[in-house]
Amino acid sequence: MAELTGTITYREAVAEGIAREMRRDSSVVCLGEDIGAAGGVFKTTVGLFEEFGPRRVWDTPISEQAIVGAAMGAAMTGMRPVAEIMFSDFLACCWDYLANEIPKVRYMTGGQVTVPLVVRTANGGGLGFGAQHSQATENWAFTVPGLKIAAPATPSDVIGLMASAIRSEDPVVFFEHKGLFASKGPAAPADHVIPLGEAAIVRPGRDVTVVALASTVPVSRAAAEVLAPEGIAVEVVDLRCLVPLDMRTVLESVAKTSRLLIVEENPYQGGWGGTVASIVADEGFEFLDAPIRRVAAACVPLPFADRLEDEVIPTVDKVADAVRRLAVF
Amino acid sequence: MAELTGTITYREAVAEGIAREMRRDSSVVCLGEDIGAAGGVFKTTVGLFEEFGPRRVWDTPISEQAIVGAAMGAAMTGMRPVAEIMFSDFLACCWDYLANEIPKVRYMTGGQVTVPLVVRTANGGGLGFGAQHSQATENWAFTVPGLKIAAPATPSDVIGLMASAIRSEDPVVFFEHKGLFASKGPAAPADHVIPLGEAAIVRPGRDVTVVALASTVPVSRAAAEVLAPEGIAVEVVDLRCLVPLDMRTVLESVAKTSRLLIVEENPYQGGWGGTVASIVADEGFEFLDAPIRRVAAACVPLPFADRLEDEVIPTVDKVADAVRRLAVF
Amino acid sequence: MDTTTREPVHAGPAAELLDLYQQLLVIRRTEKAAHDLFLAGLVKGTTHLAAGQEAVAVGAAAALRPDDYVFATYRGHHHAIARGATPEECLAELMSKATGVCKAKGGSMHLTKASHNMLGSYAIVGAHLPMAAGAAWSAQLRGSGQVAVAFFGDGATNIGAFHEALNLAAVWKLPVIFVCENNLYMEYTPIASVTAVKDPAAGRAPAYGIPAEIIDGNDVLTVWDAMRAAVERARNGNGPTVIEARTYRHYGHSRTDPGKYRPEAEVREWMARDPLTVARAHLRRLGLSDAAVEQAEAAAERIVAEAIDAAKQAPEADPAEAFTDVWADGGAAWRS
Amino acid sequence: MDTTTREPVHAGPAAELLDLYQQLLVIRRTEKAAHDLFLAGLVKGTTHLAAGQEAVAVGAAAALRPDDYVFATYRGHHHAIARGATPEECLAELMSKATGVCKAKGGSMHLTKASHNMLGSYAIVGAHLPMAAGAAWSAQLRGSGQVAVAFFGDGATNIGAFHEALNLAAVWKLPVIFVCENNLYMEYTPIASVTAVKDPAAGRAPAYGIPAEIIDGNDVLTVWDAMRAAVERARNGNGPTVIEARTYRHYGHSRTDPGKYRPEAEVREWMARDPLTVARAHLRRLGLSDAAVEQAEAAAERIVAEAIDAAKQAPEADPAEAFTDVWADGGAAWRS
Ligand SMILES: Cc1ncc(C[n+]2csc(CCOP(=O)(O)OP(=O)(O)O)c2C)c(N)n1
Ligand SMILES: Cc1ncc(C[n+]2csc(CCOP(=O)(O)OP(=O)(O)O)c2C)c(N)n1
Ligand SMILES: [Mg+2]
Ligand SMILES: [Mg+2]
Repeated sequence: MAELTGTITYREAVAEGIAREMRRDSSVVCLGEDIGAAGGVFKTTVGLFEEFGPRRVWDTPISEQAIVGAAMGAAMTGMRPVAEIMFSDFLACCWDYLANEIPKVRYMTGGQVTVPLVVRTANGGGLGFGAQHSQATENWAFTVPGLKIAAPATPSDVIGLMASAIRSEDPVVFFEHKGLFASKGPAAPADHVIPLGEAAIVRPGRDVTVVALASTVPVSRAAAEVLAPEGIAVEVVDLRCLVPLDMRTVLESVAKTSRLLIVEENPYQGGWGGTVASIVADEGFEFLDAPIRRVAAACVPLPFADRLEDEVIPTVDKVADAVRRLAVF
Repeated sequence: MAELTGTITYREAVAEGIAREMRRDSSVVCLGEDIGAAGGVFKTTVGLFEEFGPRRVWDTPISEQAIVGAAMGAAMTGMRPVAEIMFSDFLACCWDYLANEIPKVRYMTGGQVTVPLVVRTANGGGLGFGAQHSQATENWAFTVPGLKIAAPATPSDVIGLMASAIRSEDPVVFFEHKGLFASKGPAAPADHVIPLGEAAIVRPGRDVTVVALASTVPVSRAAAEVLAPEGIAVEVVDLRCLVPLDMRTVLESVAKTSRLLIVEENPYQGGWGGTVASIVADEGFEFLDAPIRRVAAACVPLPFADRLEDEVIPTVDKVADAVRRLAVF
Repeated sequence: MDTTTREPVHAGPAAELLDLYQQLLVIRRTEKAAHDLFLAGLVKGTTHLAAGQEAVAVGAAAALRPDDYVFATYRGHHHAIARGATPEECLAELMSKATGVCKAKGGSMHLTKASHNMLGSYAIVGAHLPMAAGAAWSAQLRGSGQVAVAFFGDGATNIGAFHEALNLAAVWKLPVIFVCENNLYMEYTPIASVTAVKDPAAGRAPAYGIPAEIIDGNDVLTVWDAMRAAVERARNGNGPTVIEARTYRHYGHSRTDPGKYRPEAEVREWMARDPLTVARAHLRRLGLSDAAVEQAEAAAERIVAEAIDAAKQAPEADPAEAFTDVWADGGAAWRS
Repeated sequence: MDTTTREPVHAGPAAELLDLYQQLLVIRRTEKAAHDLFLAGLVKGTTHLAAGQEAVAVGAAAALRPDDYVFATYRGHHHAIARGATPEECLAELMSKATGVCKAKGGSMHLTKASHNMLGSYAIVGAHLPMAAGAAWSAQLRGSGQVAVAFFGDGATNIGAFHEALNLAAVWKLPVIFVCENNLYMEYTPIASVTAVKDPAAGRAPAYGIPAEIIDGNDVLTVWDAMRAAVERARNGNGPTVIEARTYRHYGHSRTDPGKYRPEAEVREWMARDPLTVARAHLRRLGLSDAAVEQAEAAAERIVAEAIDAAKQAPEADPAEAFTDVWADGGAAWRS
C-alpha cells in the first residue's frame, strides 16, 4: 500500500504509523479487540487486516490481561507486538502488567530480557462518554518507572512517535486522544521518526510558558491566539512524551518567560503536572517571577453531560484566564 | 475481648483497630487471603477469627477482583466490608475496582449509592522483598478522585484512622506500612478516632518544613534529631492522609519556615509530593525563600539486595543532606 | 456438561402476560426513541440499545422480589425500566437533563435506579459480576432472603472477573444468578471466534460446579420460568445459577453502527423471532382479545410519547452538579 | 470431565533416570542450603522453597528442547536449576551477591536464566500464564517449533489471568503447556476450601476445551511421560494441555513458616512419598548398582557444597547496580 500524503486525520495517522512499521519489520504484529476486519472501534486500524492479513493482525477476546500479558511474552521472545487497549480506562483491567510485570522484568532479571512492545490506547474525554470511558490516564502510567510514555497531539507526531515507539527496545504506552481523532494535519514524510523524549515548542512567546500534552496542546494554542491581541505572548511547549520527560526544554522556556502554566487533562491530584511543577520549583526556582499554576481536570469523575464535562476538563477559557492572571502577577 | 493498652506494635494496632470497630458495629465484616485462622500473612488480623468467627472474617480464594468487587457490592447493600489486599503491589490486580468502579459509582449514579468500605493493604519497601512486593503505591490511589487515602505512621494513628476509615461513608484505601509493623508505640485510648484529613505536626521547628507520610515520618524525625545539634530546627508534618489532603497545615508551616522538603517513598515521577509541591509553588509561592525539594524513591523498580534498595528509597542520610542544603540556601 | 435446555413453556396467566407484553412494548419504544433522539443530535455521547433483548429483562424482573438486587451493563436500558425506572427519567438522562435518573452524570451506559435496588449499569465488561456476588453475600450475611442478579453479555465470559466471581459465588454458595445475554456478538466480532467453548456462559458453569441452563431469551415466559427456578434455588440457600439466554440485538452495537458484520439471513431469522412476536403468539394462544392487546399497545405508545415530551421539556443539567456527589456528604472536596 | 489419570510408568532408560535423580538431589540440597542460609541471616527478604516438588521441574525439563520457554513462580528455584541455572548463581542471588543470576536485583522470587529460555519467576500469582501463552504465540508466528510452559500453583487457578490465558491459548491453538503444581495449599489455607471444583486446574480445563491430566507429581518418570505427550501435542499444532501434578512442599510456605496448619498424618503420608524415595525405587527396579546411585549422591553433595562456598566468597552486589537495567540501553534515565 502507498504511504499517505497530503492532509490526513489523526485517526488515519494511527493506522498509517503502524502500517509503515509493519511494512519494514515483519516481527511487528497487532492484537486487540475488534482491530481486524472491523478496523478498530475508533477506526484507527483500518486497512491493516486487509494489507497484512490474520497472521499479523489478531482479534482477541475481551481479555485485557491476556492481550497485554501475551504481548509481553511475545515481546520477550522475538516479536514486536502492538497491543490495543480500546479505552485507556481499561488499562485498569490489565494494570498488573503495566505496573508490575512489563516495566520491571528487565530490571529484576538483571538485564537478561527486553520487552519491546507498544500498548496503544484511546485516551481522554470531551465526547460525553461518561466516567468509565473518558479518563485521561497518562498519569497512571507516569507513576510507574520502566514505562516510556508517548501522547501525540498532531497526525505527523502520531506517525513519528509511533515509529519510535514500535522500534523502541523498551515498552511504550502510546496514548491516542479520542478528542483529536477527527483533527487534521499534514501527513508525515516517508521515514518520519520523532525520538521519544523530545518536546516541541509549538508556539514561541516571551511572556508565559504553557506546558501541554496531547489534547491540551490545541487548547493551549487556541488560548494563545486569544491572548496575542491582548499583548500576552504565550510560549506553548508540547511535551509529546512524559517518559523520557524533556525538562530541559521546559526549564529553558521558563528561564526565558519566568512564568509557568501547566495544562493537563488528567486530574489535578496525582496529575503529571505536579511532577513537572516540582522540578521547576526546585531546579528552576530562581527563574520564577510568579507562582506556578496548573489547569488540570477537577478532582471528580468525568460526568456525562457536555456542560458538566466542560466544567471539569481544561478549556480555552480556563487556560486564557490562568495565563492572564500569571501575566499580571 | 479487652482493648489493648500500654505499648503495642503497629502490627497489633491493625487488628486492634479493626476489632474495636467490629465490636461496635455488626455490619463490619473482613475478607481477604489467609486473614482468618492464619491471622494474616503479616499477622495483622490475629485474633479476629477467634473473636468474631467465620461469619465476620472470611478467607477468600486468590481472587483480588472478586475480593474488592464483592466488598463493593456488599458495601452498596448495607455492610461495611474491610477487604485486605495482601501487598499493595497487588492492587494492580483489582485496579479496575479502585480506579473505575468504587470511586465513581456514587458520582455517576447522581448520588444514588454509597460505598462505605475499606481496602487495607501492606505497603512499602525496606524488607528486601523485591520489585513486585515492595512498592509504595499510595500515589496510584492518589491519581483517582473519589478515594480517601490513609497511611498512618504510629500504632495509635493506626487505631484512630482505622476507626474513621471503617466508619466512613466513603471508600477508604488504608495503607499499612510493612516496614513499620514491628515498630512500637502507646496504644490508643478507648474510642480513639482521628478524623480523615488532619495532618499532625509531629515535631515543631522554625527552619525547614519536612512533609512526610507513613514510613518517611520516622525517617524524617530521625533526620531532625541528627540536625538539631547542628542548629537546624526541622518541623516534621505527618500528613497521615493523602485524601483529604491537609494543605492548610502544610502551608501554615511553610509560611513559618519558608523552606519545604517533601519526603516520599513512592517514586519521584508521579509521586504525591509533586502535587503537594505544586500547591505550595502556587498558593505558597510568596512564602518561599528556597527551592522546593523532594526526597522520593528513585525512578527504578525496587531491587532485592538491601544495599541496592537503600540506594533507591529515602534514608535518614538523604533527608538530612537535603535539609542541610535547603537550610543554607 | 451439566446444562439443561428448557422448552418454551405454554402456560402462564394471561393477565400477567399482558402486563409483561406492555412492558416489552414500553422498552422497545423507549429504545426506538433513544435511537431517533441520538440521530437527531438530542442524545450525546453513546447509546447501546437493547431492542430485541427486552424479554430477558422483563421475564427476569417478573421472577424477582422488589428488594432483590440487579446489576446490568452499559446495554442496560431494558433492565433499568424493567426494574422500575421510568422511560421519562431514562430518556431525560440520555438527553443530559436535570431530571435524568442519574442527574445526567451517568448517561446511557450507567442507568441506575437504586430506590428499586437496580444498583447500576457498568461499562467495564465483567466488572459487575463480583459486585453482584458481593450483594448476594451481603444478603446472606443479613439473612434477608434477597437474591442478586448480574446481567452480562457473551463477551464478558472471557474476562477474568467472570472467573473470579463465579468461583467465589460457588464456594460461598451465594444467592446470585448470572444471566448471560448471548446475542452472538461482542462489538463487531462474533463471540464464537474468540471463545474456546460453544456456550460461553453455560459451557463454563461446570468449572465452578454451578448448574446452568441455556434458554430462548426471546420468549418472555421461558425467561420468567427459568429465573423463577434459579431464584428459588438461591433463596433456599442452594447457591448460584448460570442462565444463558440466547437473544439478538435489533440495532448495531452502539450509536449509529448499522451492524453490517452480521449475515442478512441471520438477521432475518432473528427478526422473525422478535420477542414481541413471540409474546403476541402466547397472548393469542391464551385467548386474549385483540382489543385487550391493542389497549396495551396504545398504553405503551402513550407512556413513551409522554416520556419523550416530558424529557424534551425538562431543564438542562445544572453545571454546578459537576461538583456534587463525589462523597457521601454530597460534596467533592479533596483538600482539608 | 475430560481428564485422564496416568499410572506411574515403569519403563525409562536407567542412565537418564540416574541423571534425573542427581538433578533432584542437587535441587533438594540447594533448597536445604537456602533454608539454612536464611536462618543464618545470610539470605535476606524471603524464600519459597520447592523441596518436595523437585520431580515436577526435573521431569518436565527432561521432556523439553533447550530452546523451549519456561515461566515459573516465586517458588521457582527448582525450575531455574532444572533449566540450567547453577546452584551457585542461584544461591549467590539469594545472598545478594554480585554474581547472582539476576545480579541480586531479583532475589529468590525472580530467578531467571534467559540464556536457557527460562524466562523468569513471577511473584504475582497467575500473571505469567498469559506471558507463556504469548511466548507460545510468538513461537507459532515464527514457526520455530518451540513450546512454552507455565508452572503455577493450585492457588493460581482462581485468579482471572488463569481464565484469560487458557481461553486465549485454546482459541489460538497455542503450543503452551499449563502445569499446575497442586501442593494442596496456598499460603496457609487449603486450596479445597476456596475452590469450587475438586481439581483446581484439571477441573477447569474442559471450560476451555483443553485436554487435562492429573498425575503424580512426585514421580519424576510420570511427569516426564506426561510432559512428553503434552509437548508432542503442542509441537504438532494441536494446542495447549493442562497437567495437574499432585505434589507437596516439605517446608512451610515461605521464610520460617513451620507449616503447622497441615495435619501431621498428611505430612507423614507425603514425606513417605518423597520424590527422591520414589526415584530411588525406580533406580533399584531398573537394577542400578548402589555404587552408581551413591556416586550420583556424592556428586550432588559436592556440587552444592562448592556452590555454597563460592556464593559465600562472592563479592556483595555493587550499589551502583541499583541504577542500571531499567532500559534496554542499560540505563535508568527518565528525563531527557
Ligand atoms: C474491560 C472492557 N473491555 C472492552 C470494552 C469495550 N466494549 C464495550 S462493549 C464490548 C462488547 C461486549 O460484548 P458482550 O459482552 O457480548 O455484550 P453486548 O455488547 O453484546 O451486549 C466491548 C469490547 C469494555 N467496555 N470493557
Ligand atoms: C495476585 C496475588 N495475590 C496474592 C499473592 C500472595 N501470595 C503469594 S504465594 C500465595 C499462595 C499461592 O498458592 P499456590 O498458587 O498454591 O502456590 P504455592 O505457594 O502453593 O506454590 C499467595 C496468596 C500474590 N503473590 N499474588
Ligand atoms: Mg454480545
Ligand atoms: Mg499451592
